[in-house]
Amino acid sequence: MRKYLLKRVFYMILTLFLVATITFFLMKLMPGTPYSNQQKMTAQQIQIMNEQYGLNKPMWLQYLIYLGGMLHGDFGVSFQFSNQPVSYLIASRIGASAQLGFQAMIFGVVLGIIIGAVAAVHRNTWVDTLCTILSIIGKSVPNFVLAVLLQFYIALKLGWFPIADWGGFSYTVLPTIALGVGPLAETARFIRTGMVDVLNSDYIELAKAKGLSRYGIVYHHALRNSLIPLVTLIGPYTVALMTGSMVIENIFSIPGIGEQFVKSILTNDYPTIMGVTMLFSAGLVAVILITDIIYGIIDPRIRLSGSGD
Amino acid sequence: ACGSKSASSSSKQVLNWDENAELPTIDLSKATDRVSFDTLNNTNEGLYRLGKDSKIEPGIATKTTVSNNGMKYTFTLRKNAKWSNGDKVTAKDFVYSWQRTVKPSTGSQYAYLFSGIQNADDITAGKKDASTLGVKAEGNYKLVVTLDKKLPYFKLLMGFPSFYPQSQKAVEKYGSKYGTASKYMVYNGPYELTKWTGTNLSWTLKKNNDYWDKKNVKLSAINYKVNKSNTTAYNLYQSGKLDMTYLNAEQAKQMSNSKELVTRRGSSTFYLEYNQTKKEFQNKKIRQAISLVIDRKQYVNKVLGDGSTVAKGLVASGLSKHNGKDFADEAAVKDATATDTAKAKKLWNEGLKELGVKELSFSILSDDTDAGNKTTPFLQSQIEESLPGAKVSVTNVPFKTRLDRSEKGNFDVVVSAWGADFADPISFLDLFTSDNSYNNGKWKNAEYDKLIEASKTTDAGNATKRWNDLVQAEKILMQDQGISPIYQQAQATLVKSKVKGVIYNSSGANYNFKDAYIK
Amino acid sequence: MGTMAERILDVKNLKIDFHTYAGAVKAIRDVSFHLDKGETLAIVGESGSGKSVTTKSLMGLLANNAEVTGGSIMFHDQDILKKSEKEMQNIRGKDIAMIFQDPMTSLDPTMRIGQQIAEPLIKHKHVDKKKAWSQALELMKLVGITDAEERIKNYPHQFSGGQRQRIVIAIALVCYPEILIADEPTTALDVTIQAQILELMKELQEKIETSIIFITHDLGVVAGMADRVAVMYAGQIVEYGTVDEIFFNPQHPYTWGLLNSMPTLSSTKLEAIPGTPPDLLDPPKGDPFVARNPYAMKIDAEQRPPFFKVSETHYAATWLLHPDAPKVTPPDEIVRRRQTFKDIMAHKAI
Amino acid sequence: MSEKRKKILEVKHLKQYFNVGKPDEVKAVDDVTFDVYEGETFGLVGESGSGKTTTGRSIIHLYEPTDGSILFEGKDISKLKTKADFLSFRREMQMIFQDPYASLNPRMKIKDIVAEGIDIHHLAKDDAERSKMVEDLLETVGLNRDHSSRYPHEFSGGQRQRIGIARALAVKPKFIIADEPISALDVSIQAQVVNLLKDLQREHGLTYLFIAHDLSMVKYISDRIGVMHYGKLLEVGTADEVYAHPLHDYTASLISAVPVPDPEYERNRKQIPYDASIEQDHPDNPRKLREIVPGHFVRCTEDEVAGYRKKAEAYKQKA
Amino acid sequence: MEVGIKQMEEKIKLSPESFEALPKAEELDNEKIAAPSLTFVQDAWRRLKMNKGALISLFVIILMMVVAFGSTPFINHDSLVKSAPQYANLPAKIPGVPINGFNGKLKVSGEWVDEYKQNNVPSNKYFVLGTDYLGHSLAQRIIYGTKISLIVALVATFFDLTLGVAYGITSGWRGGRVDNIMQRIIEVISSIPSLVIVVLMLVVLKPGMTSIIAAIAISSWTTMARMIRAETLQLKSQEYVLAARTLGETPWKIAWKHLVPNLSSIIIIQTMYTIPTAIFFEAFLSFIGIGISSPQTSLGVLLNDGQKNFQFLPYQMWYPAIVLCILMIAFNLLGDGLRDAFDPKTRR
Ligand SMILES: Nc1ncnc2c1ncn2[C@@H]1O[C@H](COP(=O)(O)OP(=O)(O)OP(=O)(O)O)[C@@H](O)[C@H]1O
Ligand SMILES: Nc1ncnc2c1ncn2[C@@H]1O[C@H](COP(=O)(O)OP(=O)(O)OP(=O)(O)O)[C@@H](O)[C@H]1O
Ligand SMILES: [Mg+2]
Ligand SMILES: [Mg+2]
Repeated sequence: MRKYLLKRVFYMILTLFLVATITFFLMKLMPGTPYSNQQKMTAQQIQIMNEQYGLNKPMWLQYLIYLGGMLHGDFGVSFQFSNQPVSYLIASRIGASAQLGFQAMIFGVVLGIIIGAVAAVHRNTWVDTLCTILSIIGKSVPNFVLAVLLQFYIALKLGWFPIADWGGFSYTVLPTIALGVGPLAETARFIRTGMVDVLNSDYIELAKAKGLSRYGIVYHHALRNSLIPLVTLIGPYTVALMTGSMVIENIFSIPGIGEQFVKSILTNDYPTIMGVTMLFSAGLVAVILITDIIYGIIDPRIRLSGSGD
Repeated sequence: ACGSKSASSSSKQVLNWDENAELPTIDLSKATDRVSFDTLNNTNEGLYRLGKDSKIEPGIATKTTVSNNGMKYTFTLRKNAKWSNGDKVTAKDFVYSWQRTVKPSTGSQYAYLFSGIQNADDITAGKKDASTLGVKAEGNYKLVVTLDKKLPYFKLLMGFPSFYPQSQKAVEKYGSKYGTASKYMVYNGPYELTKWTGTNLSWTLKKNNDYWDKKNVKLSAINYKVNKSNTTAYNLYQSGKLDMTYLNAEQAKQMSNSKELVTRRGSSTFYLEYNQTKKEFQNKKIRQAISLVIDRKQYVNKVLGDGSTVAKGLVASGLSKHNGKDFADEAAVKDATATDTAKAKKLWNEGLKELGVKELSFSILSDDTDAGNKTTPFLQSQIEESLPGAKVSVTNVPFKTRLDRSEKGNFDVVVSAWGADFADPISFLDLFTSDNSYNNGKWKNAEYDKLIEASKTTDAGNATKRWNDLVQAEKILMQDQGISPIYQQAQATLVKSKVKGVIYNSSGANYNFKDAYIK
Repeated sequence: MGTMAERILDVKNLKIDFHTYAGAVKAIRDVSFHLDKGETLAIVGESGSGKSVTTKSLMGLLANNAEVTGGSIMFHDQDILKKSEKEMQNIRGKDIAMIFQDPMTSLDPTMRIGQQIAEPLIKHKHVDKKKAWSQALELMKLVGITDAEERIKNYPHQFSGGQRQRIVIAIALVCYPEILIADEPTTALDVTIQAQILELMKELQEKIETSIIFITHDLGVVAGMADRVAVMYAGQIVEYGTVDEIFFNPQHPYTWGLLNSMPTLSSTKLEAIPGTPPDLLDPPKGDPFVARNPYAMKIDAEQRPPFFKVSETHYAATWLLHPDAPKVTPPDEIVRRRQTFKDIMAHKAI
Repeated sequence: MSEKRKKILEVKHLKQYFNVGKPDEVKAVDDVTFDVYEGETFGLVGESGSGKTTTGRSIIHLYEPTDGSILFEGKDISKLKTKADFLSFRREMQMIFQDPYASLNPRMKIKDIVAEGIDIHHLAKDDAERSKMVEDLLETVGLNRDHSSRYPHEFSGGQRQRIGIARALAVKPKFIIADEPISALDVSIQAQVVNLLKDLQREHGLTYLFIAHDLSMVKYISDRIGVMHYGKLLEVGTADEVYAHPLHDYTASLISAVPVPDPEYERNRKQIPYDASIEQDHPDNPRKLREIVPGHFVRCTEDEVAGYRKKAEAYKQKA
Repeated sequence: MEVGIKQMEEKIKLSPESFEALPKAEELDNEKIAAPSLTFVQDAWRRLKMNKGALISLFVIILMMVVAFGSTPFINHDSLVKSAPQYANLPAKIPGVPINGFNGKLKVSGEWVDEYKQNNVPSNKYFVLGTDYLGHSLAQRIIYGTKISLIVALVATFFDLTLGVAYGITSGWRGGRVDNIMQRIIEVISSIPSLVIVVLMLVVLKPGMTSIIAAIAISSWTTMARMIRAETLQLKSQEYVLAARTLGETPWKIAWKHLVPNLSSIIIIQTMYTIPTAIFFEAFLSFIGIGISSPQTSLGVLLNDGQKNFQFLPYQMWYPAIVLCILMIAFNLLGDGLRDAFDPKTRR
């Protein structure tokens, strides 16, 4: 198990290294400079500034310096916010995104499990159809459209929740819903399919033969067995939530990292783009590793047999 | 008791203000953007404040004397001006601040504004030391500025944040953190910045109780909130969470009858630059034809609809007046921004013939902003519809990419914009001298260059002559369609009617809240 | 039979259809049998003959698309077919328990086996968890799991196939049911393991005094396990009787075929039953075995044969037993077996 | 007597390990040696996981053996180099698989499944000949011609197994490895397949390696039998000899476990338990197959030979 | 014992000829298969036909494809370029439909106002789904946008089918070290947020269609490759594959004849999920402002334009949103239907 972990961590680092390398050199291909008013600056000024940003060094050296800095959590200085280290920028913005993403994940997964389980238990009835339709609609409405609608109808017209901004819990409700509906729909469908399979399996038949009630069967046997594979979806969900947060944060004026990422792209803020890319990649790789480990922990079949390739 | 509610609400002098971009810095040497300058304009103060219509109002300076040749200014400073850390604001703070800005190592992108102050250009170019800058403190409360050449608009500049004082103590204390968060800065203006972490989306301007004129400052706080989506901002405004909101064009169009609609006419002009290193755009007829085909009126009214107006020429209307006449009106040239499809077609065909081609395809480059995304398709449709043989493709790229491509000459036609830094036509006209770095299209006209030069040298002391030089220059530019102005930008906003006394200037820093209050 | 044993199960004229896209699959067509206390009834028949469906109907565990179109299942004096789902839950696992075919898939992979064994106790006997586990432990020992104390906390994948089947048996027996249904409990196992499991079942049956319905298609296993045997073919029982009667004095050509196709210690030639069973979507109107029956007569294709009595305990549904039918000589192997039968009967008589 | 017959297959010290060098290394086949003579059926029995399938697959070169050699008609198959050599080996030796549901590609028509070998080895001149060959093969295995345009899922297990046999026969092999071809079938169908295999052997002079875990069926079809356990071959001899006079305890245990369709016999059957721990290997006194009586081998140490001889003697006395 | 068993032996009287042996000719054919032969695809189609939702979805998708691609001669660069600002922002008007929302009226500060009259639009001029800020017919734009979305989807599918399938099969079939390296490559690619890939594409290529497609191409196939690999690993040890190997079949032929057909259900199902993902991604990119550039448009661009004025001109967001949702729902439902129809697990 330890050997397996070490191997995985090694691969993880290798992956991140490759991601860093690829993005670094591609970034360097992008046009533009950090300066928005370059034409009014003197050659002297630009030279001094380039020196300060380390932009005058040969590319490979810049690359090595970047990698070195990265190891210390130093991603350079943002071009957009003068003198603001990217690491600080990320640190100050990640909280809201993480909270939002986490809440959306919980909301989507929990509700999705319930809906999916209900649909599976009542499969081929109108309940199932209703749940399926709901989840397909949930999957089919882009979250930015949903966000606009929620904001307009629920917040502005009905006044149930704040329209935008970031404060207490009530501020997080609508963005959480908008962001979580995708995972919700996905989870519901996943659980339904998985649970229908499980409900057709031999051990459920045996559980029925024991005389367990329907609730007992679903709760003690079917649910757990259909939940375990859900762990593998956490990785893809993380990606979805990262991407989703970019527009949701924008629409709800939330000081998050996704919103900042879009802004960085639109303003050629390379250090920030790089930093956030690395953050996203690291997060993603870590989530995948963690889910693999969790999977091993919660699934007794994998728990003892250890690794596997 | 029954009146308490209205009393408390009227006594609550708090303004909730919409903002559509982050505050990147409050280091005035490094600031480059509107939000930073706006904030600095209210949290700090220079020699003057710019009041309504850019009228000069007293700031730190209580008295100004100008030498006869207009090359030396002596300012007497008030003694009751304090920094928010308790220190007094002295002439040394100005000297320090200005030197810091022009020093190349600071990398100030607005150092060029100091051009004209003695040695400024040489210092930024690294040829001279910052200490040689023509600004000296004579004691704590006397500031002497020496110019290289006459700057008729010099006093206006003094109202711009780049010329504000900075506390050397603070700069040195905070080091690289200076200006990166509200606590890493000292303030001497009507308000103090709080709750700004450097990267967050909201901050508050709190009344500065150390301000020398605090009795005239009525607001206790201004809460800023960044909303990047206009829709969101509008919803917040509707629900009373904001007292002002920026409107996008569509919203502006829809709200055109609202009493709360306030259109802030800016001093930015949007214009087409033609890449005159390319043969086809050296052809004046081609340029004229393109210009003539654009229905600017329809564009500003129907497409933009946010109160933007058809540009009369390069220099924005209302920017500068001489003898009661607006520069834009004076310099207006017939047909420069008119629409005449028939004539355009004729010119176009002639142009094509001169070039010896039947078709002309080119691309129009612009920003990928809201306005940019609307401008290019419109131009594309107008040109392709009316000019036979024209094939237009459009490219919308991020702002900085557009700047980069413009500067490198990597375009056919680019939609450029320029906003005046100060309320003088030269702020615009300087751009198109042959060697100006902002002359992306590389349009060259010797006479134009000569007139601009004269306005800065021989005629600098004579307001009328200078005025005429500049009018003449713009007419040359327009007649040759070296560039084709399209529209003068306006910013439509909704402002709650209870908000009074907000001063908006189209050039320089936009908002001045010193006198604002809530009724 | 002399002393009438207590009859605990009586299935009469059971008919079950499955509704599928292609039409109604008539899986069980008029099946009747009974089960006495303490006896083992084996149901044999090839794949698809309806063995599992029959037993599932006893548990009330038929698939959703199943429809019972007739008959009754009397458990003591109550008709199982008329019970509600709730009532059935109280019978399942307590009065009637079941062992499934595949030990590899019939245990919940994510639950400790102790819990899986304890579940029926907690449900039916309302004992607390601790007590249930200690009883589970006893049962594990009873079914021959070594180191039961440690292994009770293990998960199914940590056991071999044979051990798992022992656990499944433990689960079935934990409430000491009156009827144990074993649906091919050893088909997925090796011969050696199979022998152990069968041995275990026989032992336990004596200890617990349960009746067993044993389903298999392996006549060898039947020979070792059953008191009585019912032979199923295409949704019907075609012959039933005591184990000796079926093995040594079979009457139905299908039973002949089955016995003939098994290698015995001495057999030198196997006689295969040609062809495949009929499609139950559209079962033949006469004897379903007609197409594969080398002794087929015209009447077989037209009319379903009734049960003809061979002895008090032995009945067979074949027209060959009709008094008017021509006498046929069964295959050599059967003739040989009948010879043995005579010896046995003679022996018994003495 | 057997010496005179031609050896078609010689397996020498075959070792087949999986996951070599990893913690989960499996010695699926561990030093197995036996010969198969032309025209005979060699039965391989043993419980699940004893390495029967692996042995079969190594012989047909689906795996690269870890050690040892396999000689087919005198040629070492792991030394086959050229493509042509390999293809011709593929024509001579074929395999029938255990699972009638997994061994036919569900997306192919029966005619294409059966003709796969014909296509690979270009045995048919044209389409017409190909169809004719397929139809003949189907008839050979007792199926209808018009089955050729159907799909596997339309067939029952026994029919599918016969299709698998037809596929193997298509290339006219000399040697067929039948890996538990009847285990998954109904008793009544098993006989169909077994009889078919026997008939084919007679008609085409085939040699079989017949793998099963059911000794009674193996005994019925095989001339000689090898008994495997934990990757090792424990006993080899003629079918009657092994079945009637098992020398190794494991074989005896295996035989005693087979249920017999005879209630009289069953009532008296006692299963003989077997304890594998006595098989522990000693490095200085290694176990290997040793001939106890002519043609009957048992895996044992040098010292144990005498004991086994005595046992064999005892059987003879009884008879 | 007597009870329940029909004991009729004494009663039955039968004619003697009944007991004649059944003639051989009349003997039923033992091995005959009665059911009509259904190929795999036919069987799947039969299942699909029973799924109403999927069938309707299929119809909707075909209809949308026909309309979107059939519109090419009518809606192209020239017609998209033409603007008519005088008709900007008109609501939907369908002559003869007096329902608010379809009669050219728009709710302005709580009252329905006839925008066509207000803007002096000639009475014979109408737009069935209204117009956008440049006076483009929204219907036309939506059709074109749908086409772009579908093209993006088709391209993503193409890469899924070629790169994804080939990569997955190779990785799974070769196994061992090759597999390990190939899996690492996939890991790296999927660890870079696709947005970054797009941004980079915008640099390397020109902004617009090409870079979006390239970005989707680069990032979309990995899921397919993963699934195909996992399935190939299983299929590899299937007995029919082993049988092909023992017959001497080459790996290429095995891949083509045995693997691909048996992967087909996974391929089809995964494709059905790739398509909506790609459509979504394009919409998302256009929404945040780095997508398709004019005069081309896409559903994402239209949505982005529409949401800006949602308070005033709700139809500008609703119509593209509805079309996008219908498209997504249709693909999702069809995907579900195909999965049920093709998935061997649900068979039988
Ligand atoms: N849910 C169902 N839907 C349709 N047909 C079914 C269903 N369950 C069983 N059948 C059909 O009922 C018949 C009897 O099936 P059953 O499972 O009882 O056979 P069996 O004798 O147990 O066979 P095996 O030995 O393979 O277990 C078969 O033809 C089968 O196809
Ligand atoms: N590809 C493989 N990788 C790892 N281990 C394997 C592999 N194939 C077989 N084994 C292991 O090798 C041993 C022998 O397996 P094999 O399939 O040869 O047994 P068998 O005698 O055919 O059993 P059965 O009767 O169940 O078919 C088993 O323990 C099995 O788990
Ligand atoms: Mg069954
Ligand atoms: Mg095997």
